[in-house]
Amino acid sequence: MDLYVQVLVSGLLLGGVYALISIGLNLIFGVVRIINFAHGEMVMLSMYLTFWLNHLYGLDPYLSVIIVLPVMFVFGVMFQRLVVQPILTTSATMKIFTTVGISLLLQNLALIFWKGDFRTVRTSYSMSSLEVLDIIISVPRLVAFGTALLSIIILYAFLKYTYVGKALRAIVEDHSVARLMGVGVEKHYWFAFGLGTMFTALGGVLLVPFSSVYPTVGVPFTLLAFVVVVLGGLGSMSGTFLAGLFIGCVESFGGTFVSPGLKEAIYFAIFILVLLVRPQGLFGKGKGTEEVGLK
Amino acid sequence: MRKALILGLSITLLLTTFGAGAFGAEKLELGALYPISGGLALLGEESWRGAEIARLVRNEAGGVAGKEIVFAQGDASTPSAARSEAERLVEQKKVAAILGTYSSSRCMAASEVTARKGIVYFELGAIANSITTRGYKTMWRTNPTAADFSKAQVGFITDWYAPKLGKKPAEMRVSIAHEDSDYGTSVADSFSNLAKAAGIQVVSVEPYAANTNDLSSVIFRLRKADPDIVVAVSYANDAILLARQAYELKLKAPLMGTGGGHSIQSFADALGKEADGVLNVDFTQYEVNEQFTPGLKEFLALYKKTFNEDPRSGHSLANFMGANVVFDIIEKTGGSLDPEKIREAAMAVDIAPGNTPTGWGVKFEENGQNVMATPLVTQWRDGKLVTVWPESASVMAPIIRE
Amino acid sequence: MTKNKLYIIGAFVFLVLLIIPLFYESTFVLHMYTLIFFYTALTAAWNIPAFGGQLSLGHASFFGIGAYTAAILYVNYGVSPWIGIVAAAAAAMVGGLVLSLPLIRLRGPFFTLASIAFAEVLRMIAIDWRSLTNGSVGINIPFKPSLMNLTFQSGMPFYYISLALAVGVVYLTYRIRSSALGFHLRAAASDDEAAKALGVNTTLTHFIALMWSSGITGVLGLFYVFYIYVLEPQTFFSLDLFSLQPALNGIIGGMGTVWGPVIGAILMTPLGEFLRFYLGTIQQGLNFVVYGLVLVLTVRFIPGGIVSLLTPMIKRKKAKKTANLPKETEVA
Amino acid sequence: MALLEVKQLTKRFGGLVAVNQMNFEVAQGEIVGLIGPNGAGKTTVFNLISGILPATEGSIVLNNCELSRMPAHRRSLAGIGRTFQVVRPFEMTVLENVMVPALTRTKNTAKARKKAFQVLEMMGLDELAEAEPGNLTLAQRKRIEVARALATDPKLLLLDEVLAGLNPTEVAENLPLIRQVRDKGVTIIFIEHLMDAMMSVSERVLVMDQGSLISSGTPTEVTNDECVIKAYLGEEDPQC
Repeated sequence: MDLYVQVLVSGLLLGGVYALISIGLNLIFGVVRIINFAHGEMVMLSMYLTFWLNHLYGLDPYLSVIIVLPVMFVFGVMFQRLVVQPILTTSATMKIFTTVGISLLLQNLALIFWKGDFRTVRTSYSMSSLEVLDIIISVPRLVAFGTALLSIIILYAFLKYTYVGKALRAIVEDHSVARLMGVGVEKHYWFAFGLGTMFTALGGVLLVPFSSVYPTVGVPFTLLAFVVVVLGGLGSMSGTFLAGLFIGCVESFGGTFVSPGLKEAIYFAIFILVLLVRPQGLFGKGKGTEEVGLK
Repeated sequence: MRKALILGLSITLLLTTFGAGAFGAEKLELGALYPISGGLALLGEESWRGAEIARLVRNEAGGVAGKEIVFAQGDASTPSAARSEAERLVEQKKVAAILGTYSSSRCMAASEVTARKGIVYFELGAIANSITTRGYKTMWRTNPTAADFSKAQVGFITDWYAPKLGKKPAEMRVSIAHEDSDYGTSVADSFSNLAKAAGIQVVSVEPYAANTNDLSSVIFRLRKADPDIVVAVSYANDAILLARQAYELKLKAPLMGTGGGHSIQSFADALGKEADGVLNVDFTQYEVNEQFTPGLKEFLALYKKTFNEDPRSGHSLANFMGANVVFDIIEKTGGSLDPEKIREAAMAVDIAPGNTPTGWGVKFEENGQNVMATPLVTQWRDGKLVTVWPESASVMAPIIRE
Repeated sequence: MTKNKLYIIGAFVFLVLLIIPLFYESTFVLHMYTLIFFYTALTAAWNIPAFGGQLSLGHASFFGIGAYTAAILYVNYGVSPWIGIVAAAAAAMVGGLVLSLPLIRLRGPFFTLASIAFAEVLRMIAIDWRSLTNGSVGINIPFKPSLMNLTFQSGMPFYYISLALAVGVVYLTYRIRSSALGFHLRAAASDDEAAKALGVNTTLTHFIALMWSSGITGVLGLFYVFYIYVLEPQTFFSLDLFSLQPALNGIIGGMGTVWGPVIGAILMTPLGEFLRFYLGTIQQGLNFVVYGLVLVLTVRFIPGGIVSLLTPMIKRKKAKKTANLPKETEVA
Repeated sequence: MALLEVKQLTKRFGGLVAVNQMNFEVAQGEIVGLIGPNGAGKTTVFNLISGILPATEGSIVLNNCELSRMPAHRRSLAGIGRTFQVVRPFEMTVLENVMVPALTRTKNTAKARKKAFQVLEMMGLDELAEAEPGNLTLAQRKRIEVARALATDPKLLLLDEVLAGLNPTEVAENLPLIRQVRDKGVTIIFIEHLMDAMMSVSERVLVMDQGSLISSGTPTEVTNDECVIKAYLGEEDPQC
């Protein structure tokens, strides 16, 4: 019995970070309608940034958000302006391949500048853990989970109560209706991109205390984030959060009780199955899906 | 536009055809095939550095059979790239032999090419057993095999660890956690077979994907299996992750690594003092009894001079040693790389253990395998990877951390 | 250029390709050509669903299924790879069938994502199911040269085999494109709803295209494994090598056209190889940086692929034909 | 015996009722106009009949054959042809555009090509066969749209504003085509905003407002119907 609870806790903690990284994708994908295959590289860049701030200036990873988040926001905006803007009117294929190219570019620039070494940041809390009723809870993972939860609540409030947030939500639901309602759809792209990148970067920062940094560290996150977004439902923040936790638990339970080597396979299979049976996602309302290719 | 395109296409095809010009040779050109891009780039390059130092030293001393050694470098970033690169090195660069490769799967693909062309292949670092069991007459390997690694691990467990716990080998419970590429799988298989043959209980085998960011499920499974020791076969990233999560999730059994992932400096950097006590079986590392490894000090100095930093793992040393063996063999054939002459010279080599920078002896079997090369058991102690077993090579006695 | 002239040029190029091995002993050159032909065939097969606008990034799944089926039959049961062709095609088509299930409901980007996930699932299964696939260690094709075993001492037979495959598959895609299937695929790509309203069963159309494509890709997997001798999951289900690469060739050459894949494969295959050994050895990763740039810039500035640089010529020619017609004025 | 029988046809999008309990019949050989103010649900009715959208409720019977559960392409095979309000030519030549539907009737490309040519000749487009639709005028593209629908050999043809956006000369040129098509034995329902054109061609007119059928009859009857006038003026009238 203890084992089940332990596996559950471990899965939930993992899922928190997944949710955070995926929320960023959901914003970008939902608003700009682009499949960004370089999403994992944004995680990678923010991790490197955190690492270097720590390595060169001794800045604590958690404190480094003051610098990493604004920098990555600007990076996201630049990415939108320079890379995404020019290809907005082209087909989905072209968008996919542009971002695949960018992903290849960023990974290998990282390799050139920072080499293939596995770099880690070691802090006093890196490997500390709490023990509650025989259940072990890793401190940095708990912090990551708590921060993820908190920032998702903040994002939720932002989307719900501010004008810009409402506009973003309208765009996610339906581009043409938003346009009819007088929302300048394209005007919000850069902001959505910046904001999405910032949340993704926060996920990256929170990973650093317990995960190595290397050029290809972001690769698994790209597909993972898409799985979470699709399961959670496009445009649904709470759905993405739940889906993130769900995938974390699938990974944890599948890895423990089926086979560690098959844990990704299990959630990919669930992903395909969900696309088949319920393309609007497990928790989604099915809005805006028509435009991006779901029937 | 259309004309330009047709022109462009023709030029591409022409380049493909004629770009492959021949290469003049007063030099001795050898192919140096390592993964220097892609996922294995780090240790691939580290391996190449060892061979490169051997080449520089040898050239300074007048080369091999009076010829200057030149490396034609190839990038075996993937197994199929290894195959392409082997073709290119042999056909375009006209190399008469290839050395390399660090990665077993790259070696397998590349040496299939050379075997069919009757070109000699020297493996200096990849450990998969199958490399020298295919029966190719042109395949030579200077470093120990996966089976040798397992032998060392089983030996350590039965001779030192079991008595320490006050158990008989048959009472020992061992788990294996391995990354699931060919490297981890074949090494784990080899260990599992040898351990069972020695009467040790293998209580669980846990394969996992090396590029994962969470190994808690592996730890949970290991906790459930409750072994006395966990043998891990890992690359760099997963070695760190496994050790970190084992500590975090309070896995009782000590870890014993197998090869590169656990001996690279970044492992100790990442774990800090929690790395203390982690065991590993690997090629010869730098904290070793110098009586056993003549020439190691000089190598370290050369390394520092050439690359302006300390070696990142023992891979460079193993390749340095191996390249020297190769150069000696070629010296004896008078610079010829004819497979028959190489065979004659190679089979004549007989060096007892404790006479090379890695401490390995050299004696080739019919299948091309050096049977006198043995990996050593090391342990992280205060941020240094010290050799602890066997006694002849050790600088400290092993400990078991509580 | 008239059609006849084109045929003559085509026949000439083909003849030159036929006799190249007679003058070139260098198997590296043969190897490069073999790779080019091979990728031409692979890209052309990938391109069949692309006629219908479906972008698959999971073709490695069919490739791997075909390769594994044939290799297991050959190594474990001694079935000649020539007979294995049927099994490889059939098994890959079953894979295509599974992937086509989501197709009933998915379009565009979601199909692409599903196809990637599908190939990844297969890769992990191939690693895990060791009793069948021998896991990551993989399967070696024993070196027993004979035509029946599809194993040869020299590189020349594979040069001709891959040339035949390239010509055959490209011809097949040409036939498909000008058949009812091709028309319906292009219609579906251009406007799915309008096509349906005109009686085109677009779901079935996409399905048939995927069947052709997966079957052919499976057969190519078979030939590739007998060419490279070693079969293991990381390579044969590789996203980079057999899912992205054919897609990349197709897009750079011109997706959904007959000649796009040919041009793409001829340009990109040597580029990848040359970049690797000229730049990759200077500085780790530099080759991929250039590759990524080529990709981004091509998509940005020649979105229709290199083939689209040709079509204005053809259009101008056709426009001349229609120029003497009275032009009606547009009011809308 | 009616060619098309529509009963209780209803379409709801969430809370919005786009088409509400429509009942009507169309006899073999009729030319029926479908009019109504913007947003009345006319195009939705076409989408429901042609199967582009599934109906929420109701039945659609063509020649004693129930269509409402069939996918769009089967309805086309059953004899329903349609055009789209916004012209949607495929990215291929005019001839190839018309070959697409012809190829759903035969797999033989030569036969399909011949058939497509015949239709193009009838529509006066044969000289533009090799042109790309993108380079043509709107009037020409609208004709391609009709030609494509005709190449399916429809029993019932649904024309959605084929005259909209054309100048008076073009309207005058295209108008006779509608009768000409009918004379080949094709029954026609068409949506049109140009009242004059509508009234001159149609034999019977159906009027929709806010998803419901509010009137039907000959052009003269309909134009004198108070409900229709009020609907166009936007007044609410509980009796209608």
